[in-house]
Amino acid sequence: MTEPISKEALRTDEWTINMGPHHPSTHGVLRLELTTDGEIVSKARPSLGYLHRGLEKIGERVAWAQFMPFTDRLDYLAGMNCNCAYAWAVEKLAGIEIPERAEWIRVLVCELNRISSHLVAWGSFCADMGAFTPLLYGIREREWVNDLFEMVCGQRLTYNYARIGGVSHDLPPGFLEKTKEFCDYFEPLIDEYNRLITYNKILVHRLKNIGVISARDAIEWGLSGPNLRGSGFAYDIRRAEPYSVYPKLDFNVVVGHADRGTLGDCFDRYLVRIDEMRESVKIVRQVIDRIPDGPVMAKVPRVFKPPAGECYFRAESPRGETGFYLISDGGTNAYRLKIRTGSYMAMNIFEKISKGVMISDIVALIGSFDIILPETDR
Amino acid sequence: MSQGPAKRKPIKSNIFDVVPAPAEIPQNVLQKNFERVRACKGGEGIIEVGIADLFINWCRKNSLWYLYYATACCGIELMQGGASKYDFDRFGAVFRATPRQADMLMTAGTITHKMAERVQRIYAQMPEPKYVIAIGACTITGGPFYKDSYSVVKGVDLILPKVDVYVPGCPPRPEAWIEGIRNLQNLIMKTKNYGLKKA
Amino acid sequence: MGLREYISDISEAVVTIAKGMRITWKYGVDPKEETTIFYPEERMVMPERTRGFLFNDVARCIVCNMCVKQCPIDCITLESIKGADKKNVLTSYKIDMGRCMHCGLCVEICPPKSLVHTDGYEGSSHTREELIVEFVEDDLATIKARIAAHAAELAKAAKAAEAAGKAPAAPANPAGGEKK
Amino acid sequence: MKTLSAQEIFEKLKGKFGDGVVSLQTESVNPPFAVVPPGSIQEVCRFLKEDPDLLFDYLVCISGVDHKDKFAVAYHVYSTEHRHRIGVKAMLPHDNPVIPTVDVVWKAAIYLERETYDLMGIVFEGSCDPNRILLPDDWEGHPLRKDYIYPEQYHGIKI
Repeated sequence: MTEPISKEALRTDEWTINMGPHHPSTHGVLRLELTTDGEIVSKARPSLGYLHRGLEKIGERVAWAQFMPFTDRLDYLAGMNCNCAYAWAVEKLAGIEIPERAEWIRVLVCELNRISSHLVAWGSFCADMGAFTPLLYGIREREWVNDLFEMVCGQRLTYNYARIGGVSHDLPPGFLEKTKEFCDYFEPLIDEYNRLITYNKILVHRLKNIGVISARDAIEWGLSGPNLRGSGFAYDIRRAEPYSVYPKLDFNVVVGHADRGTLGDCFDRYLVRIDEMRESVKIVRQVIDRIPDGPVMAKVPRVFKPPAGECYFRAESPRGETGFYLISDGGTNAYRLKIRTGSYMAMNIFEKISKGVMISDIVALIGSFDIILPETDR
Repeated sequence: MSQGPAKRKPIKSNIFDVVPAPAEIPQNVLQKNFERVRACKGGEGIIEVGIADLFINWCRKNSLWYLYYATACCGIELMQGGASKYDFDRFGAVFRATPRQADMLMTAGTITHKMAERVQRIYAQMPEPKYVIAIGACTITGGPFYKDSYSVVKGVDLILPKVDVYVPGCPPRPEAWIEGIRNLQNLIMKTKNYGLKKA
Repeated sequence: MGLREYISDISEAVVTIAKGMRITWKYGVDPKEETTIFYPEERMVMPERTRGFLFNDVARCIVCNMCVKQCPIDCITLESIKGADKKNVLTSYKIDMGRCMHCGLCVEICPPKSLVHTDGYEGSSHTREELIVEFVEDDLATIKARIAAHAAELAKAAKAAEAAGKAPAAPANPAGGEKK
Repeated sequence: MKTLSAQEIFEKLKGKFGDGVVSLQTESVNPPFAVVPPGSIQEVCRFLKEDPDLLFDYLVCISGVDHKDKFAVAYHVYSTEHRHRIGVKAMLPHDNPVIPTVDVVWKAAIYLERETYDLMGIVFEGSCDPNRILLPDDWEGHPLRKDYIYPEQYHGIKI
C-alpha cells in the first residue's frame, strides 16, 4: 500500500471566486468573496448591501404610525414579529398602556409567525442540503398560517397588523377555532418532519461538526436567537427580559444539546428551530385557552407625538434579537430610528467560522444561520 | 387531543372555500382601467400569425422556464407559488437556478443601485428569446421605497431594455403571478417571428 | 474506519432514507393529500378583510385629502375645484397601483369610508401607465357644467325661498356624479 | 447573579475612573446612559466587560446619532450573567467625528462600527475593517446624516 499523500503536497494556488449576489442557496442577494484552495475555503468574506433600502432613513422621514408597513419589509418571513416589536418599542417610548386583549393577540400572531418562519427556514435549509421535498412540505403548512393571517388582517405576507396602541382589527369570528385546528394538525407533523429528514444519515453527516461556535464565542460576536441557543446557551429575550404577556406563559427555552456531533454545530442550530416550533405551538394553545375579552385598541391621538426621549426595546424574533433604538424629539416623526437585527450579527461571525471548511459547507453554514437579507441590509 | 395525520380531512382548502371560477371572471378596477387607457391610445394592432409561427409560439409559451431570482419579499411568494398549492409548473414554468437556462426573468423583489448592474448582467446572460415580468410594486415603480429611499432603483424598466408584463401588488398573490404568466403567454402567441426585418 | 462501521453507516443511511421515502410516497399517492388549487378554473373565496386593489366611490368621497396625507409613499393624487355650495368637487382621483403597497392606512382613516379595498388581485398590464387608475370618469368640462347647473339651481331655490320668506332648502348635490 | 441598577453601575464607573466619566443621563431615557469622553471609551468598555460585578459581555447595539451640531455614539451593553444593562454614550464634534474602536473589547463591534461608519460617517480609529459595508464603495456621502442631500444619479441611473 502506498503512503497517503500529505495535505501539503495537495496544496494548490489560491483562487478567489464570487458566490452570489445571485445564487440560489444564499437566501437572497448575499455575496461572498471566497478565497479557496481547491475545495477548501481559506477565507469567506461576506459582502452585504445588495438589498440596502434605507429603512432607517425612511423611519426618520415618515410619521411614527406610517413606518409600520415598512417593518413588514424588514423581515418578510416574520412580519408580525417586526410589526409588534416596533409597536412595543414606540409604546415603551411614549408610555402607552395597551389593552390586555391586544397583548394576547400580538403574542398569538407572533408565535404563529415564528412557526411559519421556521418552516421556511427548515424547508429552504433542507433544499440547500439537497432534499427538495421538505421545502414543499414546509410551504404547505406555511400556507395554512398565511391563510389564517389573511383572515385576520387581509394580507398574506406584508401584514401591517399591529398599531401603536393595539392591533388594527379584533380577531375575526372562528379564528381561534381554526387556529386550534391548525395546532392539532401541525403538532404531529413535527414528528413526521423528524422521521422524514432530521435523522437522515446524509443530512446528519453534512451538518454535524460543521461550523462549531462555542457559547463564549457566540456571545462575544453578538449572536442571538436560535443561533446563540444552538451553542447551548439558554438566552431568550422572552425569558431574560420579559415583555408583553410572556411571563404569564409556560414554555421552555430550547437549547442545543449536541444530539449528533459537537455542541454548537449546524445540526444543533437546525434542531433548535425544529423544537422551537413545538414550543410555539404550546404557547399558541395557551393563548387560545386564556385570551381575555375586551377592546383591542388604546386611545391614541390621530396625530401621534410621543414625548422627547430615547428608548431601546428588544424583542425575540425568529432570527434573534430585533431591537429598535428610537429617539424622539417630540415631533410627528422619529429623530433617529436604528434597527438592530439578528441576521446582521450572524454575518459578523461568518468570516471567522468559515475558515477551513469545504465550499459545500458554506451553503450549510448560511442555511443554519437562517439569515434573511433585508434584515442584514435593511 | 391531537388527531393523527391519518384522520385528517383533505387539506386542499384549509381556511377558505375553493369554488369553480365563474364563466366570466368579474372585472376589477384595474382591468376596467386598461380598457380605458387602450381606448385612448387607439388599441393594439392585429397581427396575423402564420402556422409556423403558431407552432413556435406554442412551444415557447409552454416552456417558460423562469430564473429563480428572488431578492426580497416577493421571493417568498415565488417560493410559495412554485410549491404545491399554486404550482407554476402547471403552466410549463419551471424554476432554473442559472440564467443560461432561463427564458423568463421574474424580478421578484427590490432592486437597489448596488444590485442594478448584476441584474443587467443576469439579463444579458439569458438566451434569446427572453421575457421580463416585473413583479410587485418595488420593481414596477420603486413601490414603498419610491419616495424616501436613496438606494432603490425606481422601476426595473430603467435598467432593462424591455419589460413585457407588469404584475402589481405588494407582493402579488400567487394567483396574480399565474395571471401574469398567462398574460405573457397570450403575448407570446401574438408574436410574429418570420417576415420581420432584422434590425 | 473499520469495515463494521462502514457497513453500519450504509445500512443506517438506507433505513433513514427508506423512512423518509415512505412519507413522501404517502403524500404522493394519497388523493386526499392533494393541495393544488387549479387557479384559473378554481378560485378561493377571499375573506372579508382582504386587502386587494383600492377602489374609491367618488360619489361618496368628501375630498378631505386625508388619504393623500396618510399615504407614506404618495401614491394617491387628487385634484378638486370649488363646487357651487362651497364644497370641493373631485376632478381627478388617481391611484398608482404599481406603487401602492396595500398597507391599508388610507382605508382606515377615510372618514366617509368611500375608499375601500376590493378583493381583486389580478391586473397584470403591459405598460406602466395602465396601472395608474383614474376613478373620476367624467372630464373636466362635464363637471364644470354640472357645477354651473347646480349653482343655477341653488340660486333659483334661494330666490324661491326669498319669495316665500322661508329658509332655503338646498337640493342634494349632484356634482359628484350619480350614485351607483 | 446580581442585577445592579443603572445608578449602582454608574457609581462603580465613577469609583474607577473618577472624572473620566462625565454624567449619568436618566431622564426619559431607557436604558440610562453613562456619558463618557470619546478618548476613554476603550478603557470604560474594557472595565465594563471585565469587572466581575458588571460583566457586560454582550454588545447589543452601536448607533450613531446626528444631533446637527454634534454626533453621539450610543453603545447598548448587556450582561448575560447578571442580566442588567446600560448605555454608554460619547459625544463627538460635528466637523471631525473620530472615536477609538471597541472591537478589541467585543468582536460584535466590527460590523456595527462598519455600519455606523457607512451610514453616519463616524470614523472608528484603529478598527480592523474600516470599510463601507452596505452602500457601494464609490457612494458619496453618508445618508443618515441630517444634512445629506440625495444624489441625482448613481452610475447613470436616476435616483
